[in-house]
Amino acid sequence: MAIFESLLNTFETGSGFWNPIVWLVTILIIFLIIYILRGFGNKNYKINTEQVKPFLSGNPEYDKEKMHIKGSNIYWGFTESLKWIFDNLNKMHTGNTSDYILWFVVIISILFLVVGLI
Amino acid sequence: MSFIDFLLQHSPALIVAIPLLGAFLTPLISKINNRVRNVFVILIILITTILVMLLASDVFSGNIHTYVFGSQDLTVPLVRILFEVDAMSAFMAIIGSILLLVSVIYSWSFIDENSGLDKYYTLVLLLAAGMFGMMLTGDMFNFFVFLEITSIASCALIAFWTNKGKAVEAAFKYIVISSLAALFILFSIALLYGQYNALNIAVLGSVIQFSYLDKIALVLLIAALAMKAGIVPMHMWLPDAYGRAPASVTIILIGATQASLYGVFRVCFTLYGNTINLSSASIGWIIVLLGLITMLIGVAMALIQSDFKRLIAFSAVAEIGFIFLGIGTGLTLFANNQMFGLIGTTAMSGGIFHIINDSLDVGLLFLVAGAVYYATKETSLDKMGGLARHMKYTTIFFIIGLLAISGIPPMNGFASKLLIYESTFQLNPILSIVAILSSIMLLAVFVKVFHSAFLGPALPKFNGVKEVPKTMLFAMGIIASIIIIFGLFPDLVINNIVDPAVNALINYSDYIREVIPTFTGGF
Amino acid sequence: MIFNFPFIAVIALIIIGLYAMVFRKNLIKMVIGITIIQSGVNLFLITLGYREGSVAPIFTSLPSGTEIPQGMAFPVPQALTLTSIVIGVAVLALMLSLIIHIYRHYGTLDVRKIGGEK
Amino acid sequence: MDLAVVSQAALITIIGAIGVTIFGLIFGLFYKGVDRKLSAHMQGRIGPPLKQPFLDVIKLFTKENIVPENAISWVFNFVPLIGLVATISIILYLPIAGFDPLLYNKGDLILILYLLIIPSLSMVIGGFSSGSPYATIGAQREMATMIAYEFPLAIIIISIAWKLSIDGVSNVFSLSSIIAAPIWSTVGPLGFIGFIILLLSLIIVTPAELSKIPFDSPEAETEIAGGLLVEYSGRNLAMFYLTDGVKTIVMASLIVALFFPYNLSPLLGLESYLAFSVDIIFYLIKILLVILFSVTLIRVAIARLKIDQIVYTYWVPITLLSLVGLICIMWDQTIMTNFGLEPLFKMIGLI
Repeated sequence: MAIFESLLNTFETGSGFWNPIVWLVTILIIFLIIYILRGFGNKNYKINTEQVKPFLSGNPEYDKEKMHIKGSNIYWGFTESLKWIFDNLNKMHTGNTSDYILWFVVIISILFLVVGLI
Repeated sequence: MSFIDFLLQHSPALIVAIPLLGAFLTPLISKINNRVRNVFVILIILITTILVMLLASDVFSGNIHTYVFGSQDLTVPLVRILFEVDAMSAFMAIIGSILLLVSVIYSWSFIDENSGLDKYYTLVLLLAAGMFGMMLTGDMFNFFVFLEITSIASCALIAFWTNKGKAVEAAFKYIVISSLAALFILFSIALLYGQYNALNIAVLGSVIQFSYLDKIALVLLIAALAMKAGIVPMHMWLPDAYGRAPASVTIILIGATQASLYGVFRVCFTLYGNTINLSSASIGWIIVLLGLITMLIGVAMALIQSDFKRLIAFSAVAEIGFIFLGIGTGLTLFANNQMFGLIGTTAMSGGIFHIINDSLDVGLLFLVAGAVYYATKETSLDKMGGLARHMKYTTIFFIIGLLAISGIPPMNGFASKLLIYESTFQLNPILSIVAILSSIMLLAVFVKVFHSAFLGPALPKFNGVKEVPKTMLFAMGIIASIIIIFGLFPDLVINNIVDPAVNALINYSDYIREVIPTFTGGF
Repeated sequence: MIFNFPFIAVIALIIIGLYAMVFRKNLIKMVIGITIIQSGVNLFLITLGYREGSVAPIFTSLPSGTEIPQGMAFPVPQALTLTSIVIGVAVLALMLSLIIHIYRHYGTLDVRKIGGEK
Repeated sequence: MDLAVVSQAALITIIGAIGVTIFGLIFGLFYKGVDRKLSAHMQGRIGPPLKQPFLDVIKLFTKENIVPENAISWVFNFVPLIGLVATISIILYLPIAGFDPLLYNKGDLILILYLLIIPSLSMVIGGFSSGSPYATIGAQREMATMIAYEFPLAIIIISIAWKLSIDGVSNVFSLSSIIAAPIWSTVGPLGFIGFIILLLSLIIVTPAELSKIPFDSPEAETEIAGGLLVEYSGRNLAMFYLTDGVKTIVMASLIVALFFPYNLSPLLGLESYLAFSVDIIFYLIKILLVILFSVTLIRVAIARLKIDQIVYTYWVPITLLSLVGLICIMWDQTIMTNFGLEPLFKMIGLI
């Protein structure tokens, strides 16, 4: 029993709580209710008809390769509005070994400054 | 004395010696048969893992183990090497052993079609020996030697696919950075040795003065070890190396990186423990700030990557930022007893808990990336798509990794991040805000991967793709189940594994007193 | 003053090595830079163990009349240096072999041209 | 901890979970109806009847549940459920109608912050998994919006917790301590301004959290035809529809709990059942007001922003605004407690 009790313990951080087991139990109950509710819905559709084609506002469907939006194009809006940050970051990552060492020297000098040696 | 006690007594030596011996036996064994060799390597790592667990369970109950190589007469100085295992070392060794075990199981199929596998396994075992040595040793010079062993073995493993130019290039960058860092570490060891005529961490810790030369040594040690741990802006070797190594090697490299991280904390808390009141505020804030920029830049760079493994590598950098933030907060408040009791210990247990969570989450994701590479021979996210149709189990493991790394409840990442958020905000609210933001951006990073690799229409070129072999799924399953267990029972993990490690870091005087019983500093 | 010369040499060697690693664009020259730093660190270790007017700490072939611990140079740094040299040779061999591979793949040894990974 | 206590706690949890589900679904749809009615009146239309959202759900349940051929069917069908379930589970951690949260010592504000991500995340993954370019564009916009508004949201939550921790409240992230020690009670004038600014930012964050105009570019009917929901139909779409309703209540309750945790019954001196009913009605009115200001008014008044404008809005003006709020609160502590109001006025030169 003692082991079971310790499994149910709430995880306390000193400013908050988190009890995964209780959350899991409630999630399961709610899931069950919603699942039953969802079961009342209509579950049929017509396979292999026009229905299952993607909706493209009436445009023809291209081949699958072109229909898949590639990884580099994701988050366009985000990278666009913070372009200056990402441009500078790209400039920082040169892939040049000398620069890697230069950064190391820079950090050492900053640390020297902070610790009060220079 | 029973056999278990005998094993326990000699385990610090055996944990390093067994992989080392195994490494040199592997080329011989592989003359027999490939299958026998694989079984042999898995067996070696399994025995080591069992020994680590045995040692750790004893260390967590409050004992510090020392193991003396050389003269047992402690009055004669400098004619011995000491292994000293406290809870922090044992904690790190557990992480290392889990990663190694998973890696060798995964390698069985993953690396199978390559040639030169006897050398591969030899290097893996050498890397294991070096890694465990770094974690268990109590001697500064010994630490340097094991660091170099780890670097050399990792470098050779990163360049394992020598037919790819980028892998060789990444290995070259890695070895240049590592040897430079190691030389600076050696230089600072020499600085300490010249002043105190000692190499043992505990002995040095008992007499250290924080003089001018000590400050130089501290700065060089922290900078060099932070570079080995991949702290921004000295992280740039890490995505190259992680991204180009085979996935089964990358997961061990995580362990090697964590060993350097362990070095940073050992230096800050134990080696300079006696002068921690002088150093804690400045060094602590440096570590916190480095952690912050590590998180932000790591995650921002991850967002714009298009190579699967490189992307995960950048998020691994970001995760290390969380660890630095947590432990740096603890270090900053170390001199302030009241605040430290209130939030410092929480922040530190968050940081230390995150070490194990980070290595599991990132490790799982790297294994998934390796599985995708194994099945499709693609690493660029721009060329993938629709793989969830063909690789259902891999997709599920990826989802677990995605949720865990971005700290969505109820995965393990959430528990440690909760500890970090709910303690660092009292030092300064900005710290928690940046941490929450980076965590959300990590989610965005991996949702992008989820879409571009696994979701989307069925691409004709991947029609023949099949699920990866069972050993690889098994290896991923081990990590995934540990992630879920840690996520569901965070309280148990904190009480039984993390808190002893935190206390070992805080009570540095215990570590010193184990070697010098007359030491009276500390609390 | 004369006894500080080795330490000045150590600092000079390390800075020359770092300079070579940051500003030389040839990979071999960068590796030479590492070797120079390594020599500096080794020199530092050896200097630490030297006592004025002492002899090499070879126990069986000491000149007659040597005071046993005080007349010898301190042996531990020499052991450390030996280890460090051995490791250095291994690292050097590894780096040079990697450079051979890099040259095969890229046809150049210019550090700016082998990078390129953003 | 004996068996009786455990079973009692389990019973409370189970009944609570069921009750919360019913409450969330019904009131979520009800407030959706109210919102539609109000916005129609603001635009000079009559608008649909209040029960329209219920009819919509019933209609969706009778429609065919199409799974497109490009979709990964198990992900496609599973995520709407997860989104709804996670959203409903948040209500368990929120103070409803002035009562302590049902699981008051089992979860905290950061948990709510993370659980609020799950419905958006499920919509994003649902959109991605449907394999349509429109849905993909919508989903990636939703994710970008999420990163954008999470920055000010984190500032708001951490500021409140920081203020409470300075006041010496224990368990500052727990919602029961937050409603027990309302933030307005201990602030000075500068802190008051700070909290007003934070409240303002939270009200601007809410429409994005709920993907409402002007921050609904993920769905943008006129441009990408419903965005991440374009391939969804039938009962799966109904799940998302319900999620939206429940999430509105959750966000409104969160704002109420953080900024207006007051009850009417202590003021009127009421007791027992009368007090409960007054509190419940007062709570429903508070929610209505929050929805009116943060959802209805904003969505009627402002046109849709582009996605890069959304990100810019949240990361630059709103974040700076919330940071100003945070700085006000922090200065409130140092300046007001160390110097008081009078020296401050002297310092400025008023006296």
